[in-house]
Parts: sequence; structure tokens; C-alpha cells
Amino acid sequence: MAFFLEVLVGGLLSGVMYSLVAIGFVLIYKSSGVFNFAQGTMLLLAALTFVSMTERQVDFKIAFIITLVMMVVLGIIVERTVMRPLANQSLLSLFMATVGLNYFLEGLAQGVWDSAVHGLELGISNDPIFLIDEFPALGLDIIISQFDIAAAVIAGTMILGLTLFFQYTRTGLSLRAVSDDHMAAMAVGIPLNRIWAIVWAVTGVICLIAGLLWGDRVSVSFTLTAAVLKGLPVILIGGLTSIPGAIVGGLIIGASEKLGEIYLAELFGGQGIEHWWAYTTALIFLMIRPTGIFGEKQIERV
Amino acid sequence: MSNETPILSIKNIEVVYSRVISALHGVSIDVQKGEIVSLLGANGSGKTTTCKAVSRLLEAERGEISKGSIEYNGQDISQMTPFDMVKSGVVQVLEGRHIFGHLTVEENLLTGSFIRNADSVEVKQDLEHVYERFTRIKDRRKNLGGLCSGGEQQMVAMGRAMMARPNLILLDEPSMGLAPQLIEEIFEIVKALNEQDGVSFLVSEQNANIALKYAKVGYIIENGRVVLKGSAKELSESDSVKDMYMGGGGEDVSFSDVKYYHRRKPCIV
Amino acid sequence: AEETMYVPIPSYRVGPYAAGGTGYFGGILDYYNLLNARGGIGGVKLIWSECETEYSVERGVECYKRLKDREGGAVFFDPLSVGISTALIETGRADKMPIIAVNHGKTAGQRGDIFPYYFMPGINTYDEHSIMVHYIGGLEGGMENLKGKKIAMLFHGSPYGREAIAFMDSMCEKHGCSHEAIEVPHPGNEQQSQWLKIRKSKPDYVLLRGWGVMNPVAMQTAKRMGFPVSRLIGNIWSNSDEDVIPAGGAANGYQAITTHPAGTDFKVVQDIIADVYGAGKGDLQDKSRLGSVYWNLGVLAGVVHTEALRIAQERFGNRALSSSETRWGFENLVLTAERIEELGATGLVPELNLNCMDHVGGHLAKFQQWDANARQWNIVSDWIEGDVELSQSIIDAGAEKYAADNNIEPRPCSADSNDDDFDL
Amino acid sequence: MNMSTESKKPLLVLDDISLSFKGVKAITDISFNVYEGEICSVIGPNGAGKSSMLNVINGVYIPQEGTITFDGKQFNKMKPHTAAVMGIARTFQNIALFKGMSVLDNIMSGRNLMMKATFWETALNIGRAKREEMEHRLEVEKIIEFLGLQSIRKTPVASLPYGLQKRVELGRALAAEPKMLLLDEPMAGMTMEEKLDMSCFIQEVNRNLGTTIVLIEHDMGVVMDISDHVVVLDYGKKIGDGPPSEVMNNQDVIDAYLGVSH
Amino acid sequence: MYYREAGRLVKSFASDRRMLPLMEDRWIVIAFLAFMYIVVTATASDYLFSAILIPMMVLGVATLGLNIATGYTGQLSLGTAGFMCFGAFAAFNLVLRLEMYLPFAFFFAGVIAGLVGIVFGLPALRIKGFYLIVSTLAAQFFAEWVFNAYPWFLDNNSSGVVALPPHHYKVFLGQESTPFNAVFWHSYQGRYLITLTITLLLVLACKNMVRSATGRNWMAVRDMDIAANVIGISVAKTKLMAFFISTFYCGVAGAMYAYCYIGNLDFMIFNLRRSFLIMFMVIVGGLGSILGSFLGAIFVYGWPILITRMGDWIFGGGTLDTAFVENNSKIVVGTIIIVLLIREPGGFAALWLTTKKKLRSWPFAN
Ligand SMILES: Nc1ncnc2c1ncn2[C@@H]1O[C@H](COP(=O)(O)OP(=O)(O)OP(=O)(O)O)[C@@H](O)[C@H]1O
Ligand SMILES: Nc1ncnc2c1ncn2[C@@H]1O[C@H](COP(=O)(O)OP(=O)(O)OP(=O)(O)O)[C@@H](O)[C@H]1O
Ligand SMILES: [Mg+2]
Ligand SMILES: [Mg+2]
Repeated sequence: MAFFLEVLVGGLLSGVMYSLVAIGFVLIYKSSGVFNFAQGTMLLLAALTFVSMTERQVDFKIAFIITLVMMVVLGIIVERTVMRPLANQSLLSLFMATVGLNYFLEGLAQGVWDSAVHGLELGISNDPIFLIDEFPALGLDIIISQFDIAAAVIAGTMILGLTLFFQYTRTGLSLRAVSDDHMAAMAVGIPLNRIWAIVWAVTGVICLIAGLLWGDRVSVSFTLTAAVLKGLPVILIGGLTSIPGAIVGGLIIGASEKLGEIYLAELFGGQGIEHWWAYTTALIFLMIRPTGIFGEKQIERV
Repeated sequence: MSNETPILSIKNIEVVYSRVISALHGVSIDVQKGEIVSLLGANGSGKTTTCKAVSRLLEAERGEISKGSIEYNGQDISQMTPFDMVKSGVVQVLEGRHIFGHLTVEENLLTGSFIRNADSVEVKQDLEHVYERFTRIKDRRKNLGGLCSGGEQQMVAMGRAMMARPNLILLDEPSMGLAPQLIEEIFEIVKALNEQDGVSFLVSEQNANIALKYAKVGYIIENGRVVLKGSAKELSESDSVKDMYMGGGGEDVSFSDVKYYHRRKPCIV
Repeated sequence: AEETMYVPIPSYRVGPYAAGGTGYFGGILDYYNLLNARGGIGGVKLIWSECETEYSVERGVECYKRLKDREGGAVFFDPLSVGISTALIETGRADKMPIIAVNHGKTAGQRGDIFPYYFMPGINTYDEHSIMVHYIGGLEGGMENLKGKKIAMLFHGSPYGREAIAFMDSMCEKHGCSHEAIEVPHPGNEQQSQWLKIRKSKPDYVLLRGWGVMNPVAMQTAKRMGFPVSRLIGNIWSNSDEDVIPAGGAANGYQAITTHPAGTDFKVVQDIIADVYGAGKGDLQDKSRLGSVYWNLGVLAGVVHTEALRIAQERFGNRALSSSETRWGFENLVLTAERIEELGATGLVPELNLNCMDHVGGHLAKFQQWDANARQWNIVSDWIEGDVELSQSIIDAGAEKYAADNNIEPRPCSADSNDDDFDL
Repeated sequence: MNMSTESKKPLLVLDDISLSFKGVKAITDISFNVYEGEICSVIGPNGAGKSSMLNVINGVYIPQEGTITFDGKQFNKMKPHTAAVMGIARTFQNIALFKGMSVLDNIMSGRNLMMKATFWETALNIGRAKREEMEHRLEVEKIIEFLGLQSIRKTPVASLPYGLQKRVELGRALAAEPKMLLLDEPMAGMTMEEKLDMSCFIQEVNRNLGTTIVLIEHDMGVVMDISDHVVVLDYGKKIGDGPPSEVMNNQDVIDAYLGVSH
Repeated sequence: MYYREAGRLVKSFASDRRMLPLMEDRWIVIAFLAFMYIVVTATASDYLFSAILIPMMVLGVATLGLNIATGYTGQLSLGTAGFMCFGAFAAFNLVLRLEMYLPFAFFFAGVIAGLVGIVFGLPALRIKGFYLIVSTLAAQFFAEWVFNAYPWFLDNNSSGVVALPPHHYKVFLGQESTPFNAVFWHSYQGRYLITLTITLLLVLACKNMVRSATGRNWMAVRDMDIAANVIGISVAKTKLMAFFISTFYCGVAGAMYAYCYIGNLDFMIFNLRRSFLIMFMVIVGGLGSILGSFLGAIFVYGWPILITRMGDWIFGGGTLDTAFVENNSKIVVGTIIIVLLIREPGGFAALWLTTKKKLRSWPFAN
């Protein structure tokens, strides 16, 4: 039982790491209908820029601010050069443009910095908390990672903030309008460009935060882009348009992945099934709710 | 006509789409302050294109004005963005409604007011104002826009434009798909807005009967050219207009006896 | 004109595996440059051109085909990739091109009578794992103390990773320990569940058979889960600076096997720094990586390559060689302690003795331990030899099956037939 | 038109149909008949449930209550595919053409149900596949000719003006050689001229092919002139059913829909 | 070249339905085929065959497969390489265990991959749009997992890579030693000819499908599935059929990739990156275009090679930093994708058609 709980808690906490990646996805999708495949590379770029500076003895805070500015500028440039000319095009075109962008940034990130593996330490403690030592009364021999808890708090805060922003502010409503119908949004005078610039800039910031946390957890290297693959089933379960969905999806995927790997993999002779199992979990949920748990229903009227 | 500068003046514009498809070849239209102008024409004649040229939405459709100019309140608008246009009081109600499907009816209406940075009390009042005029959508305020019936959507689109408190509304085919009663209603609203709030209108329409009934001036546009212009009265009495847009005989056209020859006339392609 | 020999360099300097590629190929090129500065091999200088493979088989094969006939013909091909080198086994045979895979490769390829053009100088997978078990035995105070001990192997979810499972089972059977293999799906940037398994079964040691990002993540997760990193023992592809530095403090005390110690305290390395980097011809942009594990491996490979060429020249004359002549050089490659001393590589390069039946020839390795504060590896063992006996039968079975499947007649490995520049 | 409706056989019988969306009642207990060979118009204010009614008839929406009898067969729920097989074709209020295809292909796709070739045959372009393609092309050409679409047969429909798209959509529906044709506002957004054309097509189909037509239209002129039978809906309820002249004088209908006398 | 279609009357439906209604086009295609079959076979170098022509054709077939699902039927798929993997392993096991002749093995490998495709396509009946990515990615990861986890598929080979042995290359009756079969094993010409012929057949079949009811159904489902349903097209069947055929193509491509190109079997080469590369090929070439599929494959595969060669040529071998070249070629490909989407969403295929149109009216500008 204790072991089961430990697996569950560990899974839920690592799921939050996936949510971090997923939020950026949702934000862009929700506000412009774009499925941003470049998310992973943006994450890499942010983390790589940051770590390259700290490795060159730049102060933590200054490096953070410079990277922040860079990601915001990048967001604005992307809006100018990619999104704006493609306003009003099909969603597939927009998606593919981000795939192109992904390739571009991949070349750029590695070209400007390098493709080596870098360590990154944010100073968040990596030591486990042994519950049995801390709270002997509980009688549970479980360890919980301090780092994961810190990451969960950060992710939770971001998600809360964004949810409130979308539901209760004008800009939030404009963002949702834009994702529905670019043409109509322009016709009522929503400044599409400004909105997109904001979204991409905010995404840049999210990428930076996610990139740093992931970077600390798994080191900063090209493989960081694979974080995206962890984020994908998460947003799809949660629903492409739902920010709270990103966190719920993350928890579900995290827990199901760990439980599956530990208890279910036996069925397959102990082979690591984590990868496709996450996607299968997502698939099962989608079969029940084709647009995710909190996703907006597709509207089709004839 | 009056000596005042027109609120909108389209001067001999030509429009091409995707650099190759030419849609307008010389269209000139003046809208005076406080006037309703209607733009008549068959399918594909260029009405929508004209409206979009004014609202600057053309670029989003890969179209551009290759010649001529448009002035709003005496100012050239060629450098303006759609946002600037709405800000300065020109709102287009798009053909085919284009309401936000995933937003509720009320949220749809609210989006129209953003441009004004109005406080919430004012916005509330405006909302009430809209609901007064379109009672039908008041019941549906919490419904998703995408699930409304065609007519309801048209009302939402109109209401959304009103929320911006515009000076000039470009109304693209408002009657399409509306019940006769509602068409009257919508045009009555147009009239009321025009008379009470002084909003000018450029209304693009197929339904010449109704358009000319409410408009002061009309333009007939065919294949991207203005072929006829005049006061609404002149136009509704002109034979060619009657023939093409009012069904030959005006009031008592019969649909059941349409003869084949009607279609033998050159197709509008 | 001056005589030259042409070596294609199928490097990978971008993508997920770039860390290994830049270090390894950088080391090779730096060593080549050192030799060229000293007048080449028997007066023949080396020339080369690079081709980016991104560690992908398809790109590697394309590089091979593009480069093999350049400049009068390549002399050998060393892609540092199991996939690429295995994919080229038969092509190499047809083209008479030696395919080199230092410290890795298709294990059955050790049998030179069946794989005449395939060389994997250094150690093979089975050596590696038997050495690791021997080392653990040493830590426990003798092989007999392994009885009842539990060893877990955390392996990369790929054929490379799986290859050692069966061998570890037999190894533990022989020494009375129990063995559990735990797979980490590629790329391995999330290992929570694997470490939960480890926490549950509480092994005494965890062997890390990792690759790329999986290694630092394993150390960090071990730390997070409270497993002592000093009991985590890395294999030959989990032993580089790039594996431990990103893990930061979590890697302190981590031990790993190596065929070539890290560091710059070797004469040959000092020469490279002085003569090659001094002349501005060095390949590494980041000079702090000089003496790193991958770069030193590159230097080792450079030594192996060029010694093979030198040995072939001893037989065929001091001139540019053909690829099949180079093959002879590899097959008769012997690095004695004296020769290593002459090369200034004592302590860096293990003794090697390749022959027709054994295209590996080394079977020796040491252990090193990471000191995170000093940011350096310290050697903690002497050369340990692999359990060649145990591995030979498995290798023979694999190679003979391969020969049967492919209608290959094993070539007789008598002393004289070995001298022939034989045909297929 | 002069024939009394009683003497005719109903092709479609709707019995007590109710449909609601998450509590919103779109249709409440509606019953009416559509007789063979007639043009039946459905009118009513916006949001009255007309389009929903059509969607129920051809199975896009499934009603919570009621039955549909078509051609003697009774259904609790229709499926779009069954409806098509039984001979119900339709057009849509917001044009639902296949935007990436040419006019010809759009209309050809209407004959899909009649094509029997397996995909092996089509892949190899042998046997039935080759023959059918020619045979059906002939029929489709007739429709193209009838609707006057000759000059644009290879044009992608997306680039056509609205009016022509509506015509193509009619063509696609006709291609299926339906027993019953459901038309959802086929004349919306058209000039008088084009409306005349369209009503001419509709009547010719009705007269010459005997196709039963259910028509939703807001132009009272058209409705009065060409329909045999008018059904009026308001707020999901039926408030009128009968010959045009009768319905137009019904006070309920005038109040709910027509407004001031027309 | 100058040619036109004006003034030529199409006299029958049959001639209107021809694949290439213009006589000039027909001649060009015939000349092109003759060139590919005769001139290229006779003159090309081994490098050209084995590193350029064969992979381009094979990848073109895979791209075509993806295009059938995504371009024609509108079902986004990121599992292309996974499906290729199923095809490659199916072919290997068919040859190994049933001693099938290679062309049959290719065909049945396609069928097996197709069946797998149907399984992973099933969710498409309920899930739409981007959500479908989950299913196709699941296919990709499942493929990578299953062939890794169960070495049985690889004849219990421990190293995970199998060199395909000569006796697998039985093309027709007889043993591999018969001269006819030996040609296909020992020479690149042979493999090239097989690849070319299979590619040609698959292209013809695809062309036939897209211009008939099958293709119309795909496009109808892509453009508006409700309307398709209403006119009696079974959306479910059409989607599954499209998945089947799409993955059939991918499967055959996978088998050819192993047998005709690399000569090895290894699941790692069918990784997610390859899926993405194939998607690039579709985008660059043009959605819903057969010609585009091949243009895309040629460009995306050939570009890095071209750029390195140009680098070698301009700077002399060895001096150009490969990482620099690689990163730049990524930047360039990424830029081209974006620029194409902005300027010409139809990809190279659309560019080609525009050029052709211009040629038709040349020298009279329109
Ligand atoms: N985005 C576009 N790209 C290319 N051509 C276009 C585009 N939009 C319109 N056109 C073409 O421009 C011409 C004028 O179209 P427009 O939409 O302005 O006509 P309209 O009078 O509004 O017709 P309708 O009554 O059908 O709305 C038509 O021939 C049309 O095909
Ligand atoms: N899929 C749906 N989900 C929710 N509500 C729906 C749906 N379809 C229709 N409705 C509602 O049912 C009612 C009837 O709609 P319907 O489209 O049938 O009206 P209509 O009579 O065709 O109107 P119009 O003349 O404006 O087209 C409307 O209030 C609409 O909002
Ligand atoms: Mg219009
Ligand atoms: Mg309707």
C-alpha cells in the first residue's frame, strides 16, 4: 500500500512537470487556434540561452532577465514574420508553419549555442523528504521529492493566474474570440497582431520557466525538445483549449504512466511501456470525450 | 448633393486578389454623413470586396487595392489597419455572420465593445440597448453562438457591431436567410440607428426591394464596375433595375410561371 | 605530389548525440593533426573530410557511399555508431573497406574469420559487463562475496541496451548473485517509475547501461529517491564528463568503467595541446573539453587507426595504402606496453592484440570515480580483464548463425592464410 | 397543384417529433405529412426549428421522441446513410460543398451510392470502375447542362461566387436521383433574377422527374407561388399546415411570421 | 517549352478522364520514363543509385502514403515512420518464415501495415483534428516498442540490427544464385529497377484512386464530413479505407527502405524524426498532390546533401564545419516551409502547376 501511494504521489508530481510544457501549448491554441509544435524547441532555446550565460559567469538574475527579454522578442518576431502573414489561413497551414518554425529554431539554437549537454542548478534542493522521518505518526514509508513539490507549486500558480486571466479579463475574451474566427475578430476591431504578440511573448515566458525546471531536472541538451512529447498526451486529455485541463491531464498522465509502468508492464514481460502507455491512456480518455476532459466541443451545424 | 465632405468616399478603386484575380475595376462610391447608401449587385459582382476594401479586411484575404483611393472623413485610409478603422468608427458586419462559435451570445456582443475601452456600466447599458432591439437573442444570451440559428446569428453580428458605437456601418447582406418580418425589423433598426444616432450605412444587398426602400442613394455594381447610380427613387423606377433585381414586373412577379428563357440570358459568372 | 591517405570522418556534431560526436571526432582529428605535423605515417600524410550523420543510419550510409571513393579511396570508415557500423558490415565486405567500431559494435563481429572487415578494438559488451561484475566483486572484498547480492541493471530501451541482459543473467548465475534488468524507454529523460522499482527491490548495486541524457537523469533521480550514487556503476557509454557534469552534485561519487582514463596527464595529450592547439589547428572550440572522456577516446581511436596503418606499412611498404591493405593492418594490430610508451600514451591506451579470430583484442578496462567538487575523474582501479571464456561461446553461436544465414564460408585463420589479401 | 392532397399518398410522415438540445427545445411534438410529388414549404421565424426538422428527416439529428415514416418504412431514428440509400438528398443552409474539389467532382460524389466498383477495381482502373465512371459522367453532364454549369465544370468550387455554389450544391443533390429533395434556403442571398432561375430549376425537377421537394424559404413570394403545401413552425411548434393561400391568411401565422400583411 | 490546350476539343469522356489530357504531357512522361529506365540504368553511378535515387523514390512513396491520409482525407498523422517500420518487419518475417518472393513480401507487408493502420485509424471515427495525433503517435511509439521488446521479430538477433542476407533477395522463381535474381542482389541497378517499377505501379494506382469514386470520397470526408455522410458516403468506411491504403503505401515504403535502400533491418531508423521528415516532405511538396509527394521527398532528402556538396565544392573538402552546414540547412528548410506556406500553400506542386500554366500561355502574358 505504501508503495502504491509512493508510486501514485511520484506519478502525480512528475505529471505536473508535463503540465508545465502543456500550458504553453494550450495558451497558444486557445488564443489563436494554432497547435504550436515549436514549443519544445522554444523551451530548449530558453534553457540553452539561460545556461550558456550562467556558465559564462553571468549573474542568475541578469541571465534570467536577458532570457526573458529574448523570449518575448522572439515571440513578437514570430508573430510578425510567421503568424501575421498567415492570418486567416487554415489551421493545418498554421500548424505546419510551426513545424517549420520548430526546424528553424532547432538549427538556430544549436548554431548560436552548441549541442553539448549542460548542467543547470536552480538551487532547488534535490534531496528527498522521507515521510517516515518527518512525520513518524503517519507511519508511511514514502519519499517525496522536494524538487517536484517546488515545481508543482510553480506550475499551479501559473495555471491559476492564466485561468483567471482568460475567464475574467477583456484580453482573455479577445484571445478566445481570435481563436474562433480571425476574420470576425478583425472586423470587430480586435488588434490581432497585438493579441498574438502578447500570446507568443507569454508563451516565451512559460517556455523559459518550464525550460529551467526541466533543465534542472534532466539537464539542458537537445533532448529537452522531447519534453514536448510528454506534453502532447497531456493537453489532448485535458482538452486543447483548457488551461485547468493541462494540469488535470498532467496528473492523469503522470499517475497512469507510473502505475502502468510498475504494475502493468509485468504483462509484457517487464518491458518499459511508458511511452505508448501514456498515449494509450490519452486515447482511452479521448474515446470517451473526443475533445478532452475540459476541451470545447467542436461545433458543427448544418 | 451636399457640399459637405462625404464621410466615406471611394475613388475609382481597383482590387486584385492574390495578385492575379481582378475583382473590382473602377468603383467610386460616396456616402454622406447620416445617409444610408445601398449597394446592389448580383452574386460575385464585388459588393463584399468593396466593403472589405473600406474596412481594410482585404489584406487578410490576399487582396489589395491596386489603384484608386478611399477617404474616410476626408482622410486617406490606405495606411490604416482594420483595428484603426474600427477605432475611428467604421465597423463591418461580415457577410455570413462570422460570429464567435465558442463564445456565448453575450460574450460575442461584449467583444464588440472592447475597442472603446468603455467602463462596465456603459457596456451594460449598451447590452440592454441591443437586447431591446433584438429580443430574440436575449433569451439565448448564455447559449454558444455557434449553436444559434441562422437568423439569431445575424442578429448577434448586428448587435456586436452596434456595441462599438460606430459612425459608419458596412452592412454586408443583412437580409440573407432572415424571415421577412426580421428583415423589416433589421432595416427598421438600421433606420432607427441612422435617424436617432446619426450612424451612416453602406448596405450591400441582393434584395433590391427592401434596400431601396430604406436607402437614400443606391449604386448598382456589376462585374466589378459601378454601372448605375442614383437616388433610391430613381433606381427603383428604372426599368433595367426592375428587370434584373426586382423580377421584371416589380410587385407581382410570379415564380410559378418562370419560363425557360429566363435562364437563357447570359449567365452571371 | 606528396603522398596522402584519405580518411572519411562521419561525425555527428549536432542533434541529440552531439556531445559524443564532437568529443570523439575532435580527438581523432587532433591526433591526426599531431601526426601530420610530425610528418605523417611513414611519410604519408593523412587527409580527411567530414560528413554529418546526426547519428542516423540513413545519413551515415549516405556519407559512406559518398566518401568511400574520394581522393583515391578511403582507407577505413569509423562512424562511432552501432547502427551505422552494423548497417555497413556487408557493404564493407563487398567494398573491402574496414569498418571500425571502437569499444562497441555487433558483438559477434569479434570473430574475424566471419567478419573479416569488421573491427571493434578495445572491449565488447560482454567484456564490459564481466569487468563490471568483477569490479563489484572487488568492492565486496572478493568474488565469493557476491553470493546473495542483488544487482539491478538500468538499461537504455534499445538493442544496445538489451544486449547485455542475457549475459548479465549468466554472469550472476556463475557468481551466485541475482540480477534484475530494468528498462528505461528512450530517451530516458523521465525515470521516476524505474527508480521506484529500484526502491522497491532494494538492489545492492545498480549498473547503468545508459546513453545520452539518460545518464545524468539517472543520477539525479537516484539522488531524489535516496539511492547512494556511489553504488551506481556506469558502463562504457555512461562514463563521460558530459554524463556527470549536467547532474551536478548528484553525480558526486559515481563510478564508471573506462578503457581510457580522462585527464591530460599523458605525454601524447600534452603534445597535442602544445603542437596542435598551440598552432591554432585544434578541433575543439571549448578547450576545457581537452582530456574529457570522449575526447580521450578519440585520441585512443586515433592511435588505433594510425597504428593499424603503420603496421600495414611495415608489410606493404611506406606508401599510401589501399583499404584492403589497411584491413591487414587492423587484423595484425598489436599494441605492446613498449609501443604505447613510445607513443607517449602510457596509462591512456590499453594493450591491444588483434588477430584473425579476435577483432577486439583488448578486453581490459579500469574504473574511474567522479569528484563533483574538483570536476574530475579519479582512477580507482587497475586494469581488469573481462570473462573472455564466458563470452566466447555466445559470440561463437551468434557469428556462426550469421555465417549460416548469409552463406558465408568462415575463412581459415591459420597464420599464412591470414597474410593473404583474400577475396570474398 | 389543384389535386386535393387527400387523394395523394404521403411519402414522408412525421409523427410527434420532439428534439431538444441540453434542455433547449428545438422541436416540440411536430407531425405532418409530405405527399408524393408535391413541393412542401416549411416556413417560420428564425430559430423556429426548420433546419433542425430537415436534420431530423435525414438523420443528422436524432429526435428524442417520435417516428419518421418514409416510403412506407417506419424509423425511430434515421441515419444519414440510410436516408441517402432510401432516396433522400438535400442541400444545406450554409453551403456544405466539398471546397477542395471541382464542380464536376462535387456533383459526381453525389452519385457515390450508385457506384459499385471495389477499390481494387478503381486502383487498377479496370472493369466496373472504368465503365461506371463513364456512365455516371454522362448522367452528371446532363445535370451540368440543366443547371448551366458547363463552363465551370473543372473549377474548384471554393472560388465560385455564392450563387453558383448554391447551384452546384443542388446539382450534387440531384445527382443522387432522389425520391425526395430537402432544400434549406436555396435562394437566400440571391437577386431576384437568380431566384427566378432557382425556382425554375426546382419546379422542373419536381415536374419532370416527379421528385418530392421539401423547401425551407423565407421569400414569401416564392413560397406562395411554387408550393403545394406549406407547414409553418414557430418556436419549435407547428402553427399552420395546409395549402399556401389558406396558411397565409391564418392569423397565427401572420402574427408569428409574416408581420404586417405582405 | 511552349504548348497549349486551347483549341483542342475533348471528344469523349474517356479522353477527358485521361491521366494526362495533354499530348505534350504524355510525351514528356513517356520520355521521362524512358530516361529513368534506360539512360539512368545504363549510366548512373552506384552512389547515385544507392544514396540518391533509391532513397528518394522510397521516401516519395512513404510521403505519398502520408499524403493519402493527410492531404487527401484530412487525417493528420505523425506515425508514418512507425507504419513503415511495421511494413519493413512484416516483409522481413514473410521472407524469413514463409520464404516469400520479394515482390509478394512487399505486397503483403503493405497489407499487414495497412491492417495495423486500420487499428490505429479506428479512433479517427470518433476523434477529429489535432486530437488524432494521439492515435498516430501511439502507433509510432508502439512500433518502436514492440520491435525493441520482442527480438523474435528480428530473428532473435541480439544487436538489434540485421543485415538482410542475400538469399532474401529472391525476386522471382528460383534461388538467389540464378542469374536473374543475383542481379537484384549484387547490383544497385537491380534494386533501382525494382524500386522504380514498384514506385511507378503505386503512383499509377494512387492516381487511379484519386480520380475515381475512392478519391472523391476521401476528399469529401476531408472537406466536410457531415455533408459526405448525408450524400451517402460512409465516413467511417472511407476513413478506414484511407488509413488502410495510406499505411499500405507506408508499409511498402518501409519494406523497400530496408530491402532496396539500406540493406539492413533496424527499428531505430523508423523513429519519430523520420515521421516528421516525411511530414515536411508532404508540406513542402504540397498537400493532396502525387507529384508534390515526390518533389517534397526529393527536396527534403536532397537538400542537406546538396548543401554539403556545395560546401565541399566551394570551400574544398573538410574546411566547412559540418555542424555549421547542418544547422544552416535546418534553418533554411524551416524558412522554406514557412515561406512556402505564406506564399504558396500548395507547395512545390502548386508552383509547378503555375509555371506550367504560364508556359501554356507563353509568350502571351495573361
Ligand atoms: N478571397 C478571394 N480570392 C479570390 N477571388 C475572390 C476572393 N473573394 C472574392 N473573389 C472574387 O471577386 C469577385 C467579387 O466577389 P465579391 O465577394 O466581392 O462579390 P459579391 O458581390 O459580394 O457577391 P455575393 O453576392 O456572392 O456575396 C468574385 O468574382 C469572386 O470570385
Ligand atoms: N446542434 C445544436 N445544438 C444546440 N442547439 C441547437 C442545435 N441546432 C439547433 N439548435 C437550436 O435549435 C433552434 C432551432 O434552430 P434551427 O436551425 O432549426 O432554426 P431555423 O428554423 O432553421 O432558423 P433559420 O431560419 O434562422 O435558419 C435554435 O434556437 C438553435 O439555437
Ligand atoms: Mg458578398
Ligand atoms: Mg435554418
